[in-house]
Formats: sequence, structure tokens, C-alpha cells
Amino acid sequence: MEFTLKTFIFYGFALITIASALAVVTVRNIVHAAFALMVTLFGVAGLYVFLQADFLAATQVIVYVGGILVLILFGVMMTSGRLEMRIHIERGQLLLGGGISLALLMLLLTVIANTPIWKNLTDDGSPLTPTTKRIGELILNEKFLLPFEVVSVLLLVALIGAALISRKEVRD
Amino acid sequence: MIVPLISIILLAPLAAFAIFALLGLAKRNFPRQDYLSTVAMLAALGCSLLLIQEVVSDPKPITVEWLSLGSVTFSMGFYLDSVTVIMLIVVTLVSSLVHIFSIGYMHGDPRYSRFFAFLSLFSFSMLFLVVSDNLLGIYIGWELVGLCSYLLIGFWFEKDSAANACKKAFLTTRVGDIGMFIGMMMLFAEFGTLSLYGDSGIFEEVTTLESGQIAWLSVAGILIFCGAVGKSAQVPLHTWLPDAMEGPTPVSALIHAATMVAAGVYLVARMFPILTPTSSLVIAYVGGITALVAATIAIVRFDIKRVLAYSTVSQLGYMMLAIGAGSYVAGLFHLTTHAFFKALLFLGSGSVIHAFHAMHAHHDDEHAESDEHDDHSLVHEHGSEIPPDQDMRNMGGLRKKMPLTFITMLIATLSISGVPFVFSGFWSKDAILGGVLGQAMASNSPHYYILFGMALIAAGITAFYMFRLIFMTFFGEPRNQEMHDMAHESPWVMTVPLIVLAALSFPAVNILWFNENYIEPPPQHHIHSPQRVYVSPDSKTADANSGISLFGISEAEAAEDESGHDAEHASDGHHGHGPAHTIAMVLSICVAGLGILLSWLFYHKRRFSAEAVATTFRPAYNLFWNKYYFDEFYDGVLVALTVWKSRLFAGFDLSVVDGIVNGVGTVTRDVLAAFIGFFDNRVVDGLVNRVAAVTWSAGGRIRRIQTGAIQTYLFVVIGGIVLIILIFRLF
Amino acid sequence: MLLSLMIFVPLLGMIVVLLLPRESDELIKRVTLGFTLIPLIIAAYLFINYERSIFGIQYPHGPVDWITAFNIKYYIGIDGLSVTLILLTALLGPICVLASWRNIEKGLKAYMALFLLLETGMLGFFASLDLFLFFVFFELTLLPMYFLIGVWGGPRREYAAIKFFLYTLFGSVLMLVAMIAVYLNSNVINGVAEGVRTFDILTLISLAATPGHALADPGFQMWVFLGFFIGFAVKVPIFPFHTWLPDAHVEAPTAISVILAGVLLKMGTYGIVRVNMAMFPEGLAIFTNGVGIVGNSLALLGFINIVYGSLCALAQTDFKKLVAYSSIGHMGFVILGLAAGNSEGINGAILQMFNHGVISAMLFLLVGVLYDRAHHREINGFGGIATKMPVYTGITTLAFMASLGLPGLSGFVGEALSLLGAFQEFELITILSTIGIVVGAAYFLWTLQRVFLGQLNPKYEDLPEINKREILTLVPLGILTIVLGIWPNFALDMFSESVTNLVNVLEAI
Amino acid sequence: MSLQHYLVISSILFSLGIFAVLTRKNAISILMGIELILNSCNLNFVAFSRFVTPAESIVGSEVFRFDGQIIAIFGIVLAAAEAAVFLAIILAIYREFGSIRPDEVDTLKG
Amino acid sequence: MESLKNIESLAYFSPEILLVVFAAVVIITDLIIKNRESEIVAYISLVGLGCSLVAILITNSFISNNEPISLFFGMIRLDGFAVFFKILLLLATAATILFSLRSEELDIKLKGEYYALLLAVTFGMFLMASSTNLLMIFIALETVSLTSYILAGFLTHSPRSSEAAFKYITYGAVASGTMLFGLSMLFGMAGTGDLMQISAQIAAVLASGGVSTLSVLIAITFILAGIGYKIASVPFHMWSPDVYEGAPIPITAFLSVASKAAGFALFLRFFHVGFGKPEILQSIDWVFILAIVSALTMTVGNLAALPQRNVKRLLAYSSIAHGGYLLMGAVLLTPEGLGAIFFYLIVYLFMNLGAFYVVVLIANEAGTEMIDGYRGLASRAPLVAGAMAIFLFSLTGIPPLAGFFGKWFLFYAVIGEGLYWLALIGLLNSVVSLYYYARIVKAMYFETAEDTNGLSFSKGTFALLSVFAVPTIFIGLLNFFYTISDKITLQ
Repeated sequence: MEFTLKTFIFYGFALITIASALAVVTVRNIVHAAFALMVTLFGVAGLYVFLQADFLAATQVIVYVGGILVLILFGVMMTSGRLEMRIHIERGQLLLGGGISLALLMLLLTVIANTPIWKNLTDDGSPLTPTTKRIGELILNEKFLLPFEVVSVLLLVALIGAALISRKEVRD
Repeated sequence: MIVPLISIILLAPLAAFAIFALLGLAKRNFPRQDYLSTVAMLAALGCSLLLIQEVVSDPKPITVEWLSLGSVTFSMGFYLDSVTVIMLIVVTLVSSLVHIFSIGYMHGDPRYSRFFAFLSLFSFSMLFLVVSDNLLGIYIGWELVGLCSYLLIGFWFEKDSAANACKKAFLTTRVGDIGMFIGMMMLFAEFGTLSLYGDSGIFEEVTTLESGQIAWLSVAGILIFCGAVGKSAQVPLHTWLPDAMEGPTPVSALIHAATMVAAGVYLVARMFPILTPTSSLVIAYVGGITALVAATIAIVRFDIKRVLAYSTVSQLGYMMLAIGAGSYVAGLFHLTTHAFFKALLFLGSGSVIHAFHAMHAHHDDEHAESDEHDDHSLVHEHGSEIPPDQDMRNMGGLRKKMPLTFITMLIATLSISGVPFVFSGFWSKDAILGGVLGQAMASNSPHYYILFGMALIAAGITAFYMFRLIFMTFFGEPRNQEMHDMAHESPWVMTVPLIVLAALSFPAVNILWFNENYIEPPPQHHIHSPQRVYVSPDSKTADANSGISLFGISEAEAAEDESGHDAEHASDGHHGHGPAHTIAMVLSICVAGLGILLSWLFYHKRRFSAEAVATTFRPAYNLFWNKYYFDEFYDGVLVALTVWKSRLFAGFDLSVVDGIVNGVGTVTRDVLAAFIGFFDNRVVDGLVNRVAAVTWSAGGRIRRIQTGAIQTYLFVVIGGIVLIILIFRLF
Repeated sequence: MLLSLMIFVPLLGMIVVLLLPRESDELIKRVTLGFTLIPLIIAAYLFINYERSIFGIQYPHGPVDWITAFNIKYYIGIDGLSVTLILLTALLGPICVLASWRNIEKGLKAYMALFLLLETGMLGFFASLDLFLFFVFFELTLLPMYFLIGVWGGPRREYAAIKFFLYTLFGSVLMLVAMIAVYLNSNVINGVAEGVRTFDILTLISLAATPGHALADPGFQMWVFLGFFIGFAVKVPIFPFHTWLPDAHVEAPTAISVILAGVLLKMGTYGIVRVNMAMFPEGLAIFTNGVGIVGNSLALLGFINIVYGSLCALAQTDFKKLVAYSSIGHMGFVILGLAAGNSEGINGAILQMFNHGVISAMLFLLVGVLYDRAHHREINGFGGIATKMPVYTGITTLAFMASLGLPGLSGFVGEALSLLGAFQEFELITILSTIGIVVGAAYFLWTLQRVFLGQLNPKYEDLPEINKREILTLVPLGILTIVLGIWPNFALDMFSESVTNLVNVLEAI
Repeated sequence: MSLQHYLVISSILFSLGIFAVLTRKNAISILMGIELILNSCNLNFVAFSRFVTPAESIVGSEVFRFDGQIIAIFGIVLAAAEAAVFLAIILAIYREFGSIRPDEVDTLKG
Repeated sequence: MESLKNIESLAYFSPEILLVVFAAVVIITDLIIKNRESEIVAYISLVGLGCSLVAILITNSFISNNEPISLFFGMIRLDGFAVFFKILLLLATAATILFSLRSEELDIKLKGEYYALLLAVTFGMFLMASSTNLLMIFIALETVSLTSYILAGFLTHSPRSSEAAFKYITYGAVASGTMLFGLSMLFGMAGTGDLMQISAQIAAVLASGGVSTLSVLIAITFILAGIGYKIASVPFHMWSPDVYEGAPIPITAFLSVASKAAGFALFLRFFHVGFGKPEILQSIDWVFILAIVSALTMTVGNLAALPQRNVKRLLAYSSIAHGGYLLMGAVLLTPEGLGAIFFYLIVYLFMNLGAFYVVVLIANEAGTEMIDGYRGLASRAPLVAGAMAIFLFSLTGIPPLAGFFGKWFLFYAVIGEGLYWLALIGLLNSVVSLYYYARIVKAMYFETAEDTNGLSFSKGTFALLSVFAVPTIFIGLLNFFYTISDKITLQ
């Protein structure tokens, strides 16, 4: 693979994504972790662009960064009562967790390496084309209408539920 | 006529019992159970006498099908030959007399009616045993008489000694019965039937056996004999009989002297055709040893009933010896005479006891209290305490107070001692002695000479201890004046039977035995050795056996012997005519006279002191006094072992089997569940914690079990996934 | 139809009882009694009208389609074996109701309802000709029994009840596996599955005798035999599955002990005859005619049961426990007889089943009578009560004598025939088994002595004699004991044809 | 920039997410871990959509492969909904237990 | 088989639509009537379920010759299988609504939301039972999960409830995330989201060596995490005792029956349709793995249930065990296995819901969920105790109760496949299970209460109780249900 700017940028995104994800799972400060997560999410969005998923990248940024991350930060703020305390992570748990995660990673890498049909599939280099219209058609008129409708119900439920549960007091 | 007669014989006593039982369920009594039972018995007696005429020369069993199992059929039925009829008469006669005697003897007992009912049931069972034509029927009657014996020995069950004695009697005889049952099983397995007579009966089938095949038959014969060992109180299962004297005396007279104990003899006589030389010899030895052992024990007893009991054992041994030695008829003859005189002796002693114990406080608590702890022993120790009214040391000089009792008992004693010629006992005993000696001479086997010697010694001892009894009881001065004053002659209901029985002790009354045409010889065939000496006391032709031709198992040998022994043999069947009988008679008269003389010197004249002799021969005396330690042996070893073992088993059951099951349960419930719980709560967590042990100790925290922590669960999820994949990869 | 009526009348009775008001104790008792008498009448009718000389099923009802997906049918009928046990069950029904007349203090209604349900289960079990139905009825007895022991039992009733339940369920589980295996193979001939599968016991029996049929394969038969056998062995109970029995018997109320000993144990042996022996003769042959210890295993189990049960009984101080262990011993004779596989053995075993049902029922009733008066069962705590209760003592003696195998009473015939049969096949084991007879006599007599004979324990100066109702419960059993002792053909006739047939099958192996 | 690149990235993200979920002592950190996991899944879908799936439709000369993308879109939406509910529950937990340490929420156990 | 397009599909989708519509109606009514304690919303929900049931029956009549109808471009499918599960789920939901009406725990002011959520979750479950597309499967699963989290944590004033919700969502999110990763791998291997095509595609690439078995295995295992957590199979079961204990009892009942049933619907469709091909089985014997999982599941469930003292928690473990039994049938890939599952689910529906209903009643009246609270129930409330005994023994599998027939069917199917060891483990497990079920019975019947006052229940309570108890007695005895179970197939 020739080393072009594109690849350089790709590796940059990949590195940023992974590094920030690593930060998310390692930094002690939850707010720092949240910001690291933001970086990760951006990184993934960038990768989406590389995969010619422009609409998806935008959605990623809007929903994740604009929505979920904000929610998380809210959550952090609302539950920060004991944040000042040092959270002591037991080393054993850390080691075991790390071990299992690593084992899992190894397994997955083995799979990736041992799946012929996933090999040698390189970017055909086709130019970025807008996908929004087609996605809109698919979702609203074609194959993905039903999931779309169901998800809307799901969102409604989540809305009601979140409101319900996080409500301060429902006692009589 | 046979069937209705036998039906009456069997059903009359049964009905008497049934009426009692049915009314008993309604908690009522038949007002005169005593008369009812007695009349029933007399009816049976009458029918038995009528049967004398019915016996034909070639009897056939009369059977009904009892059980049919497809290929196999068990039938029940009667077989009526002369022996049966004589037995019937003996049983019904003695039973009737005992019934009558009991009306007086048991008078005033709170369970008076029950006593008669039990007597009736016993009579039925005994008669059933006698008439049965097959082993199964015999076995049924056999066990039923055992039951009645149990019930009657334990009649005064408030006495712990009686309660122990009845249980002991039943159990001991049952041990023998098991042997008999196994013997029956062997016969059944071989022949497929338990019928004795008839075309496919055992006696017919046994003739088809080759002589090489009879080893098992010897075993079967001995096993069947085991039943008789139990029932007829042969060594080593004799210990129950003396203890059985705890029962009322009429019971002792009827069951434990005249009939039931003789059933063993009857059984062996009945099974005569299947006895092989080996089994015969075993029987003879057991009988001989029993005769001797029991006689020696009897010498040192003071309890009047126990003397008689050991005497009975001894006499039964005699009969066994006779049959074992081939003197089939002699054995049965002695059975009959013994039944009469021994019943008489018992009833006489009952009369004495009755006299001493007019108040009939049978169940006074005097000798009951020592037995409180007996609950814990399976078989109780055996009446070392003598009831005062039975202790001969309390008696003496009774002949004037109770003349009738004295005279009748004296007649019986003379009979049993073998005083010559006028008493039936002499003839029957002589027939046995002659038979054994004849056998010994015929077979030239040292065994039978030894046995003859034993029999002879036993005869002498018998005369000795019987006269000892008479002297101690009826002669001399009263030793216990208080009791003596109380004593009185018994009422007529008790003395009349005594007189009748005394009359029966004379040979003239036992006429049937002297009629050689009436007594059928047992069937003979080639498995029998020349020991088959068929001896009739008064028959020249008694020795009508063809079995002489073979000796033992080997035919060649047998043929050789045939010629050698024929001459001697031809004559030894007849008492008084052959050399064997002559020798036997002379010897027997001598030993009897010697015994009586010694007894007279010891106990009447007091020329010698019995105590002094006892001291001189202390070991022998101890042996006799302790009855050869049989009871101690059983108690100490067998019974203790059984109880101990069963306790062990129960312990095993509780602790081990249950323990294993509970253990499995516990393992399942506790360990595995705990493990699962552990797994749920601790393993993963515990692993985490253990790995972090350094942190814990450093922090000095008490170990905190993080149950319910969600991340534990997640560890399991992810770990599970990895595990499943890895496990699968391994396959 | 008559048979179905008999089976389901108690069920109907249960519903009726449940609808009665809770307070009307007397009415409930009478209604229950009535509903147990009807099956008795029908059973007696069947018993009398059963054509003895014919081998085969009589009074059949069905086969009616039930669960078509598995070709399960409602199919009942009787042969000589089942009609005998049905009579026993139906007879014990009213007796047990009478025995429960006074001593059920709480929840009488539920007690009676459960009892009626139990009776339906038992009757149905003996009449079933469909293996599945058979199993369902077999299990149907579990629930009521569990409650009857657990609610109305003695101090350790909870333990006893669950133990009983767990044991039996464990056994049935293996049975279920075997049953499914049989069903699945019921249409396989020469390795090819064709036609419908079936649960019909009669059909299965004939299939298992068809050469080339999957059911006839000795290896298959062995495993299936084992599955069924363990299931039934728990019920019998055969060592080492027996430890539930003493607990259950001791804790259960009198009437329930009676049913347990009288009928439930018979379900095990009946199952062994009906399924294990008739259906899997090849499997049976491995354990009775095979080589070495395996070939003697069934007889050995019988022997162990006899000796072990008797010795355990000897060691007991609890009257009821003694009787319970004696049951183990006596069921050993059944096993021994069945192991013999010949006419005498099997007939004897079946007769012994019936006799043991009658005798042990009597024994438990008698223990109950005493317990109701003295409120304990310590054998050593009594003494001399024969003076106070002569009639009771008389009946007890009868029962004891019958139980220890006194000839002339029913216990003897079955035992003797079993032994006679077994001796022909297993000489040594049978001879050793006779130890059980002596020990049996020993513990019964010893008990008799300790409880009834000797000095009267002053505590029981005022012990009331057995009353009329109690006598009424005992008399029919006592009569049966005597009648069967004198005239065993009364019962033997019923099933000897069936047994002959079975023996022919077994001997053909 | 082959498929495998993306797959490796997503695998790493996934493992990191799992690691977070297993070890973080803060409920919100766990939520972040979950978001990482979901992102890795989405990345997978999009990558497969780009490289593996057959052309969904051809409009003119352009080849569109959308299934994976649309799944990813739904994935994002679901993640959002889940996050909302999760946070609501975290708030409730915080209210009841005064802590959002997952190992302190352990009254239900055994 | 052509898939119907969106508009054409609507008619077949009417049961689901009705549920959503009624959920909306419930919320709107709740807003309108102001009285937040009114139970009218519950009845509206019931009407909604009724309408949906009618719609299901109507749509069922469209399926002729067992020919499934593919809807919405193959997103979901209408077949007998789906119809069966829909009816089952509907009944479970109806029962849950009735329980909720009686539960004092749920005597709160948020009725409108509560019932709307119940309808929504039912909607999600319907989709789980009929989805044939990876995306649809995941969305359906998430709908059910999210709603369940909320329902489990519905008692906001109860720490237990919140904790349950927290654990549930954490666990669920991880499990479903893992599953999604697995789905993505599957998508990557097959290149399509349609289950039918996936099946063919995977078989093809496996055969051609395009993917290694390990890859497929990992994908399956990851997906199993998501489905396994729904049906609470080992090792994905650990959430369920905690959640069941913490959640409101009606929800616990609902989760243990409906959620599990829906999970099984998904499981069956996914594994039977997606991976049931012999070609796939040749290289990946997942049947064996799942058989082990099934054995472990019932063993763990039963053994862990033994020491429990809280009836709810005990029943939670018990339902894990029952999941294990069902799993036995699910791994068989035979019509018998399927039929057994269908039948068992019918039975399980009645007996388990019945048991939970009694738990609700006792929690209301005696105020406790502990076994000790059941002491002497036989005398305090004989009918309730009797019904409970029936349910418990049916759960154990004692004839003639339906549970026995259910187990019979299952073990029959298992042995039919020659898996004797599995059947034996299962059966021994039933023996073990007797022990803990009987502990409750023991408390009710063999022990006496300190408080001997009778408990009084309304007639409606008894009526509802008998609605569960009567079928628990009779289902097994009637041929009808076997016929139904036998008819349903899965293509």
C-alpha cells in the first residue's frame, strides 16, 4: 500500500481514536474520560468518512457528541457528590479485566487474520458520494421503514422511561 | 367312613377353638369352654378308636388339590395306616385325659377358658400333623403345634420366666424347622412334589434313584431330621424343653411329654424310606447322645418338673436312636408307651404341685421380679430359680397324703425304669436296645456298639433318677412341714386320668403293638442299607425286610455283606428270640436294677450322701448342674451375636446407608449449591480478591465479600464467552 | 366401563368431599367411607366374576385415544394379577377410612380428599394397560402421599415426607427415561422404523418377543430393565433404596402406613412383574440366569432385603419401625421368588405380595391402636398389656404369627412357595435367606414378649381394650389371613394362569 | 486502508470497552465503555458495508452499499436511547444509594 | 417466497399496530382523566390486548398451508410460529396487567406510563418472535430490553427496584453490545442482514473455506450472549436473580415468562433458521455446546435455588432452571424438540405465572416474600395454598399436573435424539428441584404460622387463581394442546 496523504490521515484518525479510547478507560478523572470519549467519537466519525459514509459521520457527530456526550456530562455533574474521592480500583480486578479483554482482543484479531474473505479488500478509491438521499429513501420508503418506525416507538419509550425513572419523587 | 371320621377328629377340636376365638372377638366367653373342648376331644378319641377297623393293608392317601400352579400342584390329604391310627389314638387319648385333668388343675384360673381353647387348637394341629400325607401338611401341623406350645408355655405370661421360655421354645424349634424346610426344598427341587405317598410321591420317586446319587439325599434327610431335633428337643436344640416347664403342668404332660415332642420321632419314622445309611447314623448318634446327656442332667435337678423334662429329652433320644438304628417299630412303640407313662408322670407331678399350691397362685410375683432387666436379652436365662411348689427338696413323705398319686406315679416310674415284663416301658425299651444291638451285630459296625453302650448307660441312669424322684417326693420325712400340711389328694377329675394312664402303662393295653399283622413295615428299597432292621417287639416276621441285600452305597460291597450277615440278621428282629434281644434284655434288666438300687441307697436309705459324691466329682457335677453349658453357650455366643449384629446393621442403616444418601443429598444441597452459590458469589469475586490479597492485607481491611456486584456478573459473561470459545476450540 | 367407574369413583368422591362444608366431620367421614366402599364392591364383583381359567385381559375399557401425538391411549383392563391387587387396594380403602375415624385431628376434609385421590391413583395403576397411563397413575400416588405423611404425620413428618418423595421421584425419573426409550423403539424392526409407536403394554410385550425387533435386543432390554427396575426398586423398596421406608412408615399416620405397606410397596413389585419381567425377559435373564454375580444379582438383592430387613427389625425399639423393617424383609421374599422365574417362585412372590399387603396392613393398624392409647411406640415402654387387652393381644398374635410365616396362615404360603421356587435356581442364596425366617420369628416374638407378656406396666393400668370400630378394621384382614392360609387357591387361582404364561415366556429365553 | 484495518480498530475499541465495563468503578464510566462497544460495532457494520456487501443498487455509475450504514444509524439511535435510560437509572441509583460505584450497589445478592 | 412491501404488509402487522395504538391511547387517556389513580388505563390495555388477539387470529387465518408470509421486505415474518408466540406473550401480558391491578406494590400514580410500557414491551416481543433480519432482531431485542429496564426500575422509591434496573441495564447493555458485535461479524461474513440468506451464505463460505469455523463460532457465541441473557442461560444468567428479586413482582412474573418466551422465540428462529443447516452443523457442532449449556443452566438454577429463602428469588433461580429445560428442546433441531418447547411454554406460562400470582397475593396480605411468611398458609388461606402447591408441583413435574407432561414431551424429544445423558441430567435436576419447591409447600402445609388469622381474598382473586390453576391441572390431560404444539413448524 502506497503511503499517501490519505493513508496518513487514516492512520492519524485511527491512532487518535484508539489513544483516546484508551484514555477513556484509563484516566481517573471522569470528566477527562468524557472528553476523551468525545475525541474517540470524533475519530470514529472520521473513519466513517473514510468509509464513504458521510451521512453517518454527521449523525455520529450530532447524536453522539451533541447528545450522548452531553447527557453523560450531565450525568457526571449530577452524580459528582463523591467524585472528589479517589476511586480505588483493585489491581486484581484490573488485571483480570485486562486479561480477559486482551484475550478477547487476541481472539478477534485471530479471526480477522484467519478469515480469507475479509482479506485483501482494499478501498476501491471511488470518490465520496453523498448518501443522504438514498438513505432517506431506504428508511422512509423502502426496506428500512419498519425498523425506523419501531425505533421511533423505542425512542418514545426511552423518553417516557428516562423521565419516569429520573424523576425526583413520585411518592404520594 | 375314613373321611368323615377323620373330619370329625380334626374339626371337633378346631371348632372348639374357633368358637372361643370368635366369641373372643366379641369380648365374650363360651360359658363352658372346658366341657366343650373336652367333649370335642372325646369325640375325636371315639372316632380314632373307630378308625382301627378302617385301616386296610395297602393304604392310599386321600387327597384334595390345595394349590395349583400350572405345572405344579400341591395337594393336601390324609394317609391312614396303622401307625397313623395308633398315633391318633395316643394323641386323642392323652389329650382327652389331660383335658379332664385340667378341669381340676386349672380350676379358678382367670384364663380358664382360654386354656381349653388352646388345648383344642393344639390337639387339632397335632392330629393334622399326624394324618397328613405330605411334607407340606406335616410342616403346617408342625408349626401349628409349635405355636400352641408357644401359647401354652407362655400361658402365665405375667411370669417373665414363662414369657422367656415360650419365646425360647418357639425360636429354638424354629431353627430346627428351617433345616427341615431346606430339606423339603431339596426334596421338592428333586422330585417336584412334597407328597409322600402315591404313585408320584416322594417315597415312590426315591426308589428310582441310583445309589450313586444319594449323597444329597443324606443331606436332605439330615436336614429334615433337624426339624425333629428342634421339636423333639434333641441335642443341641434341647434346651428349650426344660424351660418349657414354665407352662401349666397339663401342658407339659400333653405337649412336652406325650405328643408334640414325639412328633419329631414320628416325622423321622415317617420319613424312614428316604433315610440313607449316613443320615440314619447321624440320627442314631444324635439320639444316643441326647439320651445320655439329658439323663445325666436329670440326676442333679431338684425341680420335679425339670427332672421329668430331662427325662423326656432322654427318652426322645432313645426313640431317635431306635429309628436311626433301623428299629422303626421299636421307636414308635416306645413313643406310645412313653406318651402314656410320661404323661402320667407329669400329671402326677401336677397333682403334687397342685397339692402344694392349692391356692393356685401361679402368677404370684415371687419369682418374677428378678427378671426386670430381661427386656434386653433375646433369650432369657433359664430358670435357675425353682418355684417352691416344684422343688423336690420341699417334698417328701407324700405317699400317705396322696396315695393315688403315689401309686400311679410309681407305676409309671417302674415302667420308665424298665422293670421287667409287667410294664410296657420295659418292652419298648428292650425293643430299642435289642434293635440297636441287633443292628450292631448285623452291620458289625462299631458305631452301633457304641450307641448300644450309651443307650444302656442311659437306661441305668434313667432308673436311678426316676427313683430318686420317687424317693425324694413320696418317701422319707416331709422336709417342709408347712407345705406338707397343706398338701392333699387331688379331686377325682385329676386322679381319674392318672388311673387311666396308669392302666395304660401295662403291656396288655398296648395290644396293637404286639400284633405283627397290624403294623405295616415301612416301604423298602435299594437305597437302604442292611441297617434297616425292622424290629417289632413281638413279631417273628418283623424282620421282613428285603433291604438287607445291600450294604451301604457300593453294590459290590453290599453283595459281599449280604451273605455274611444274612444268618444273624434273620433272627434279630424278634425280641426274646434272637441273641441280640436276649443279651439286650439281660443287660437292661441289670442296669435298671442297678440304677434302682443305687437310688434306693442314696435317697431312701441315705447310705451314701449325694452331696459327697457331688463334691468328689465336682467337675462332672458342675457339668451336669449347668446342663453342659448349652444355654450359656447360646446366650453368650449365638444370641448375643445376632443381637449385636442386628444392632450393627441398624447402625449401619442409620449411619452408613442413610449417611451416604444424606451425604449425597448434603453434597448436592450444601456442597454443590454452596459451590454454585460460591461460584455465583465468590469464585470470580474470590479470584479477584485473592489476586488482590496484597492490597487487602495492606489496607488492613476485613475481607469484604462483594456479593451482588454487577461487574462480577460481567466478568462471568465475558469469561463465559471466552471459555465457550476456548472449550470449543479444544474439541 | 365398570373398571373405569371403580377407578374414578374415589376421584368423584374427592370432589364431593371438597364441596362439603369444612365443619361437618361426621358427614365427611361417612361420605368418604361410602366412596371407598363402592370400589370395594366393584372390586369384589370383578374378583368373583373374573374368569379364572382364561389367560388374558378381562373387563377392558379402551383403548380410547387420549394423547394422539404420542399414541397414548386410555386403556385399562385386568388380569388375575391386577385384580388381586385391586381387591387388596379396594379392601384397604374403607379400612383405612375407618382407621382414620377418630385420630385425625385437623383438616379432616383435606385428609379424606387426599386419601380418595390416592385410592384413584392406586386403583388406576393396577388396571393400566398403557405404559404412559401406568406411569401417570404411579406418580399420581406421590402427591397425596406426600401431604398425608407431611401434614398428618409424626414429629419428623417433614423429613419423612420429603425423603419419601425425593426417593420415589428419583426412581421414577430413571423409569421415565426407560419408558421413553421403549416408546421410541417400539416401531423399529430390524433397524428400520415403520408404523406408529405405541405405549400399549400388551403390544409392547408381544413386540419385545418378536425376533429382530428393537425391543427384543438383549442389550437394549438390559438397560431398559435397569431403568424400570430402579424405579420400582425404590418403591418396593429394595436395598439400598430402602431408607425412605422406615421414616415414612414411622411418621405416617396409621391409615397411611397401612396404605404404604399394603399397597404402595406392591406397586413396585407389581411393576417388576408387569413391566420388567413380562416385557424384558431378556433383560431379566441377564440378572437371573447370567454369569457370576450379575446372574445372581436379583436373587442376591432379595436375600439382602430379607436378611438385612429382618436384622434391622430385630434392632428396633420403635414398634412401628420394627414393622416397617419387617416389610423390607418380607418384600425380599417377593424379589427372591420373582428372581426364581419359575412357577412356584413367581406364584409365591405374587401371593406374598398380596399376603404382605394384608398382614402388614394389620400390623400397622395394630400399632396404631396401641399408639392411639399409649401415645408412644417404644417397645420397651410397655409390658404385660396382654392382661389389659386380651382381644387386642390375640389379634396381634395372629398378625405376628402370620407375618413370621406360620403355616396355616397366609404369610407362610407365599414365603414357602417363593423359597421353594428360588431354591431350584439359587440354592445357596435361598438357604441363606432362610436365616430371615428365624430372625423374623425372633423379632416378632421378642416384641410380643416385651409389649404384651410379663408383668403389667403400672402405667397402663387403665388401658382400654380395642374397640368395635378397630376390630371391624382388623377382622376382614384377619379373615383373609386365615382363609388364604388355609385355602391359598382362593387367590392363587386368579393369577396362576397369567403366571404360567409368564413362566413360559421366561423359560423360552 | 483495507477492511482489516478497520476491523482491527473496531476490535481494539471493543476490547477497550469491555475492559472499561469490567474494571471501571463508576457507573458512568461503564456507560462510556458501552458506548465504545457500540461504536466498535457500528464501525464494523460500516466497514463491512463498504467492503463486503454486494451492491445494493446501482444508480448511474455509482455503487451504493447501504445496509451496513443504515444498521449503524439505527445503532447510534439505539445507543442514544440506551444512554438516556442508563443515565436515568444512574440518577435513580445515586438518589437511593448515594453512590454510583457499581460494587456498592449490591443489596441484592446470593 | 416474495416479501411483501411496506403498505401491503400493514394488514398483517395489525396486531402490533394495535398494541402501539393502544399504548398511545393509554398515555393520552392518562393525561386526560387527571385522576392518576384510576385503573381505567389497565382496562384499556386489556381491551388493547383483546383487540390485538383478535387481530392475531385474523392474521393467522391468512397463513394457509403453513406457508409463512414475509413482510416489510423480509424484515419480519408471519407464520404459525410467530402467531403461537404472540398469543402466548399476549396472555402473559394480560396476566401481568391483572397482577398489577392487584399488586399493592404497584399502587402508584404512574399507571398510564406503566401500562403503556407494558404494551410497548409486548410490541417488542412480538417483533422478537417474528423478526428475520439482523437489524430487526436487534431493534426488537433492544425495545424489549429497554422497556424491561424501565419496568424493573419502575418503583422509584424502592432501592431494590432501582438496583435491579441498574444491574439489568448494565448487564443488558454489555450483553446486547456483545451481541451486536457478533451480528456485525455475521453481517460481514454473509454480507446481508437477512436471516435466510445468511444461512445459505454462511454455509457456502464455510464450505469454500472463506471463513474459518472459529470466526463463525465467535460470532455465534457473541450473539448467544445477547440471546442467552434474554433466556437467562448459563453463563449469562447472573442478572436474573437480582433483577427478579428487585423488580416489582408482576414484572418479575412477566420477565420470567414473557421475556423468556420471547427470548426462546428469537433463539429458535435464529439458530434453527440461521444455523440449523446440516452443512453448518458439520463444521460447528453448536448443538453439543448448547446441550452442555442447557445442562449447566438447569443445574446451576436448581442448585442455586436450594438455599434461597426469598420466594421470589427462589422462583428466579427456578425459572433459570426451566430455561435450561427449554434449552434442551431448543438445541434439538427436530420437530419434536420444537413441539416440546411450544407445549412446555404453554404449561410454563400457566404454572409460573400462577406461582408468581400467589407471591403477589402473599406479598400484599402478609407483607413478605420470604418462605417464612408462607408458614401455615394452608390453614390461613387454603385455596391459595392449594393453588400454590399445584403450581409448585407442576413446576417440579409431578403427574398429573401439566408440568409433568411438559417435561415428558421435552425429555421424549431429547431421548429421541439419543441424548440420554442430557435427559438424565435434566431428570435428576427435576428431582433436585423438588426439594426447594417442596420447601415452600412444607412451609405452607407442614408448619404453623405465628399469626393464624385467616387471610381474605376477593372473589376475583380466586377466579384469577383458578384461571392459572385449572389449566395447570388439565393442559397435560387434554389432547388439544399437544395437537397445537405438534402443528407449528419453523421453516
